[in-house]
Amino acid sequence: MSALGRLKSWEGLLLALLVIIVAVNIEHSPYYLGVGNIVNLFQLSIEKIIVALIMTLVIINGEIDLSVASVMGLAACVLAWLFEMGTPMPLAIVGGLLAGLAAGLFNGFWVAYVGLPSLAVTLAGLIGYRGIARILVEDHPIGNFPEWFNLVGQQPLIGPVTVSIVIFALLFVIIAITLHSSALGRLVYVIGNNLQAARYSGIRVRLVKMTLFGASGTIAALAGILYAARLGSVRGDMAAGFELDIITIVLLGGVSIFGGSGNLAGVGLSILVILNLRNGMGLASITGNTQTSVIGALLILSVLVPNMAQTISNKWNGRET
Amino acid sequence: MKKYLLATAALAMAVSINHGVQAQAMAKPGEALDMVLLPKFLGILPFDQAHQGAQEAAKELENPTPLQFLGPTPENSVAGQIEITTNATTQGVAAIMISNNSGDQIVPAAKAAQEKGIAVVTWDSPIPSAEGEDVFVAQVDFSETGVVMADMALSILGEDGGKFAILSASPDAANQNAWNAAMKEALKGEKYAKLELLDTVYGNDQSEESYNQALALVDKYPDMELIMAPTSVGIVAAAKAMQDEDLCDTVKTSGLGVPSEMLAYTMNGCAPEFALWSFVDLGYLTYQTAYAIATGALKAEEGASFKAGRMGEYTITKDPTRDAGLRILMGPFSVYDKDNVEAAAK
Amino acid sequence: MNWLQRYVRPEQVRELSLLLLIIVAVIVFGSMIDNYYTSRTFNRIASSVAIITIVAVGQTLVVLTRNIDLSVGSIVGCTAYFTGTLLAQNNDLHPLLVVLAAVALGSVLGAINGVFVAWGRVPSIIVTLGTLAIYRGLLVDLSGAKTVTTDSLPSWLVDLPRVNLFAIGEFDFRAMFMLALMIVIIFQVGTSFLALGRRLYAIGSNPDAAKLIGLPIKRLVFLTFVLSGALSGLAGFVTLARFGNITVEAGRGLELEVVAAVVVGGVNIFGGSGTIMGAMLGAIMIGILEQSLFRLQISEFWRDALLGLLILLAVASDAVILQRLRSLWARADLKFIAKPPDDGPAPERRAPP
Amino acid sequence: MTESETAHAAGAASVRRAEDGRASVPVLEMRNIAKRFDATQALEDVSLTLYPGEIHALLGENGAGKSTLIKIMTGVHQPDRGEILLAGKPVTIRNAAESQRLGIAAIYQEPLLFPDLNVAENIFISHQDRGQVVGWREMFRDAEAILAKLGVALDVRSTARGLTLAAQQSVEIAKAISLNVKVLIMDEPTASLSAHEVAQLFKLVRDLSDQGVAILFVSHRMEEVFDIADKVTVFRDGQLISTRPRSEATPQNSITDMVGREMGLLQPRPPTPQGDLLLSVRGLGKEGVFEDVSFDLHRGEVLGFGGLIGAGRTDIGLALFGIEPATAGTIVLNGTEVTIRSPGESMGLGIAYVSEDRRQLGLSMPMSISANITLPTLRRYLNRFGLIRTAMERATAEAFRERLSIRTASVDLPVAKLSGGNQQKVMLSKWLNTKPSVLILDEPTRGIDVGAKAEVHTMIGELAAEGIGIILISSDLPEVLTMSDRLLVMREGRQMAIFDREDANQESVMTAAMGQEAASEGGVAA
Repeated sequence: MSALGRLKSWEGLLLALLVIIVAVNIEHSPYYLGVGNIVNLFQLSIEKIIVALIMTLVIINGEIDLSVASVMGLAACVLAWLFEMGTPMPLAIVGGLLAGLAAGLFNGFWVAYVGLPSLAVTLAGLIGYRGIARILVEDHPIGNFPEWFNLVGQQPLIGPVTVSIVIFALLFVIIAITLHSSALGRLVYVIGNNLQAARYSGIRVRLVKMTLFGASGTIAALAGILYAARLGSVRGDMAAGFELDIITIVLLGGVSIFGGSGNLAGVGLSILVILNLRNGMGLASITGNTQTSVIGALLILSVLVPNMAQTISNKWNGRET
Repeated sequence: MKKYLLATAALAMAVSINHGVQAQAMAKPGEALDMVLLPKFLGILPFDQAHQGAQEAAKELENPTPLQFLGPTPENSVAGQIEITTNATTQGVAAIMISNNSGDQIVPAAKAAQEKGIAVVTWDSPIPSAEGEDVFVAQVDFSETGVVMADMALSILGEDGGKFAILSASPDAANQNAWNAAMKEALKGEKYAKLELLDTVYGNDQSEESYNQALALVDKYPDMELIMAPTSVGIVAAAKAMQDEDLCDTVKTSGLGVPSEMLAYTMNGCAPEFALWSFVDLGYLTYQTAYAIATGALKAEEGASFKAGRMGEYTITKDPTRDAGLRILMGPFSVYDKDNVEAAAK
Repeated sequence: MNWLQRYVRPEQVRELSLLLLIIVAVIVFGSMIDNYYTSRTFNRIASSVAIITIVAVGQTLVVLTRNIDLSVGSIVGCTAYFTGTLLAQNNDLHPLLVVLAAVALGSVLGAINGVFVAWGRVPSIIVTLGTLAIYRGLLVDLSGAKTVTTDSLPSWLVDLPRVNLFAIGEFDFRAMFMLALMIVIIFQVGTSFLALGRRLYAIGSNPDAAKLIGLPIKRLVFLTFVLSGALSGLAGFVTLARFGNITVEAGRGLELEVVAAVVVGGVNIFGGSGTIMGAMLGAIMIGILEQSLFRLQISEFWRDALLGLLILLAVASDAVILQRLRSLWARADLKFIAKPPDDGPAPERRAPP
Repeated sequence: MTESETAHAAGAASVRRAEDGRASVPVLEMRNIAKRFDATQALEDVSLTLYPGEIHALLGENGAGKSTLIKIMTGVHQPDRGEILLAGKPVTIRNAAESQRLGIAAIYQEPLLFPDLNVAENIFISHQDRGQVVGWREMFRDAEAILAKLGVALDVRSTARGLTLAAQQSVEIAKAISLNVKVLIMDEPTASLSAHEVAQLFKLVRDLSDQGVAILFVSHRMEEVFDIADKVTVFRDGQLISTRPRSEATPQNSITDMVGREMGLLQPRPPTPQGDLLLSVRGLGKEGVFEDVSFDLHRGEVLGFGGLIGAGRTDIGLALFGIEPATAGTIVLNGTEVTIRSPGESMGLGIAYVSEDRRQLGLSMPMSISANITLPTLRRYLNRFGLIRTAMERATAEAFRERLSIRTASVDLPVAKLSGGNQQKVMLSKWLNTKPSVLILDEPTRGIDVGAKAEVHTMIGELAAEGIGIILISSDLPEVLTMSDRLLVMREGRQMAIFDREDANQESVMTAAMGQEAASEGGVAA
């Protein structure tokens, strides 16, 4: 089967899954199709899915960024800390974004210029950035942000659609175009599937990696700030543990953990599958570990079932596997 | 169903007004109310006990709709609580009972629930700003917690006093922080002049980390004589660490713990005294309160009182431990030692 | 030096640079913390790394074959809990049986991972990310939120962490630390001297070639997952003994610590290189950093930030030291050269310019 | 275990038989083998017989079916039809391990080593009979013994990572020898070996054949085939075209059989008039790798780099291209002194480097032909929003497809689908598209078939005629001799000599490359 065919079938599978989940949800809950619920469905995980978009690029590039959730927390805490010190909110937002950019570039430096594995670097970042967030807010939550800031996170902007959802949609389009039509996107793939060939083609691999980690930090910071706006208050443990959910979304989207393959359509579908599944389970009062178990099982089955199907069809056709 | 609910609520309210505010509110049993009990997370004993208590109350109140006990996973506690609250709001339940782990971050979701006419009752840990919350069912008085902990420290260390440290859960737990603050406040009193608080460390409610933190305290402060852990995970880990290092004679453990978990350490002297309230009762009272509010039998305002089944009469008061907010105070503390821990552990 | 270089390869002294770093760390912390050079510090670190080390050994085996096992924390939780429950109900079970039960349960959970990875051809990160959630979910559901309590356990188990096998002066060698050390030695020997162990390296090093020469890749990958599960099961038993009280939360988040230990220990996350010894040193390095930071007179809130930075510096300086070692070796290395006909020994490498 | 013992015993028996009378019993017989992959009939009714002690050469263009046949013999693929007889008995070979047990071993063009294992382990990795415990001392001793037999000095304790291709190949051969095989398949074993190493290898191959081992030898180097083979079989389009004894086979009739048409042998490239001085390198060096390299390159000139593999020729290319920048010396390009620190800078100066390793360093295999071709020049294909103009990209790719006759159904296909020769052409296209003034070609014809090789050679001539200065690094001595205007010979990181065309011949070059009294004529360019 060609790489292209396999990709297509992957997205086909996700689409089929999505249809099934939506159908079950409609059948099962009268609240599911409500406009409010559909908005909530996105809104409740909006920060994770924003970060999943940029994580897609990072993983296709053959790296990983485990520090995103900590960067989200860091950006929110920097913002809150600046705000508490009397900085005007817009400046505090800029401060948060810059903190994210700095954290991302710091990761990028060690990966691109020192040549350390990104898993190790961002694992350290996962611990360290959370620590910096902790230093800033210690044990007291910071809230009482200006009303407009909270509204950004909580109020609809266009019809029932919130600012965060609009930002997500915009980012989706921008990143899709970047990945699939721009020079940067091309380089992301090339480096992901053969870093040496990229180097030998005169591509500035380090620059690309720095760009991606910088973008990853900045977008994580943006997500962290949106999270702060949605919750109206900031604590040191903001977004802790989100990294696993984010990576799960990307992997379910058909992006290879070894880099070089995957696309944003798959990740988009994976986002819809996971959000609808979670929402459906939530409405059916399935929560906590059962919910995560079901998503875990889905993750395994979504790869296992096509594999098995192929094995069986190969046996059927009498070909060796 | 919502219309039906509202009508019922209106009717009930009318009835209560007719009977006069002074009359003790008494919720009418048998209403079909969809109620959600939301712990910090699933899988640990205290919340399960609260669930038992709530079930008991549900049975007494003959609510035909089964109680939903929904909780997030610990690593996803904040986002999970918000998600569950939002979904419950979508479903239009009658009441949500939250052991809040999300600080003020849950406010937008809780407010949205209130706007849909859902009764939001917090228990165990309140919403600090009290926004989006009808009333907080307080297990004990938070300033009293400080006093109780100070008293236990004094009783263990003796009249000569001594040095001790706090092993807390996470820096983000609102109730823990309130208790620690209350204890520091209490320590200012004359009576406790000889007690010296050395440090506050956090074990993040994880056994491994709490255990290591307890040992690190011992190494860092050789003259420390007591570890005060106002968390059920921390206190057990600290007691086990002292036992494993044969330090029980020199460093005692105390704080808030579950009797069945603490039995061994209290009996062997590692943790001679600790305190707790009944989580079963807390769950029971919370359910009674939420049911009364959802049916309209109780109005969430200062001075309102009602009869909470087997636990008797309670009155809503201003919460003195927060700037705003109302509470129902359950109390009291049970302090456990060698003499009563065995019975309580059963 | 030449002789040394002939018999000791840079890949084998990979651990040397880490050891060097550990010594530096100990010296630095020793100058900052009073009473640091005591048996107590040693005992603390030794017992705090026992659990991580045991799990890290299994993780190393898995990582060597170019896989990863993220479900270890959940396996530790499951085995600690279920073994605890079993023991609470049958207090007079023979200790050996208890250990066996823990190892067996761990193996079964590991085997499930292994089947999906080896025969289901599902990438290990996906399988174990899934089972990380599934095993934990099963534990929460099956346990009904009950807790295993210390007083329900037999005293031999509760006292196990205190058991000293022997002591040199004040340095205690406790049963659990020795158990971890024994596991490390067994698997270190196994991976260096058994054909089976070397084949794990072969698989991770070049999977295509491994397939071509007919190595039983599937069976070996399966085996590593079973071993990882079994060792996690053993670690679950140690967890039970150490903490006594086991909630369904036991072992949560352990996977990240273990992966950190393995990575700091120089095991290549893309398979093929690294040693069990290295993983242990990685665990010790992190243990030293954590324990020492606890004792520093710094704010509680600074700890994580410092820990993150120190881990990063450890990995970075390790990479730099290793590179130095490599170039040192390369300089004196015999350069490959076709032997000229009847010309005596291979020509000496030219003198450096 | 017992199974393999019996296999060895049987092997020994057949060897003895073979010594009695050579042509008596065929050791391996393939009868009417057919294999189809989807739409391609890879093999059609192929029958091939191997006798003990014979060296049987297999010729054919890439895609002719040689590899498929080899994969069937080694159990990687199963035939759709036909049967395999081993010492007269029909066998099924289900996997590689089984084929090894039956006494069949293969050495591939791309060595399949385990980079993290040491040399000795790599040699003995597939030995099932060495027991479960690794006896390191004895393994090192045995490995050293085998390598000594091969005449190769190699530290058996060092890991395979970082070994040169030639060294890796030696390890592969040692591995096969250690298995006591009856049939040894060598799929282009000489592709990455220099002339001297090839001679060593051939001596060894003859030794093996004297011991009764049947050798199936695949090579694109015609002169080697006729140097060593007893029998020559030619494949074309999945069919066996001819099998001739050495006495009847000639390079000419073999090539005719291969391509299905008459085709000339390698002809010296007509000298082109030299243009202006383009590149002048003086005292170039990189610490610990090579030193004091000086040469001039003119427009329209082909400067060959000869020498043994590992002599530092590729390293000079890498230094000029900025991958591993030089640490000493000067580079003067078009009269201006330049420093080159990165590939980007080098490309900006009009230098292009076509790597020796297509798979690892040259191409992005899963990406399309057009994406690979435009990779270094992507900037040219962007519109004002920074997006790639795919139509323009495709047009470029189509132009190169035409010009270099890249055989593919579409330029949108991934390069992984192309044959080696066509991949090489994509590599060339990619770098020609940068419009270089200096083109460094590192082993441009390694592992590609005769037809494609000739095309590449023609291409080199054309490019030189266009005024590009070409540095041709090649271990294929006839190639470098016929293609170059001048020839620079390296040995162990040092420049030994620069020969003018008329002074360069096999002996003079090899003498310089071996470091035995550097030829006096020629001399180093000032």
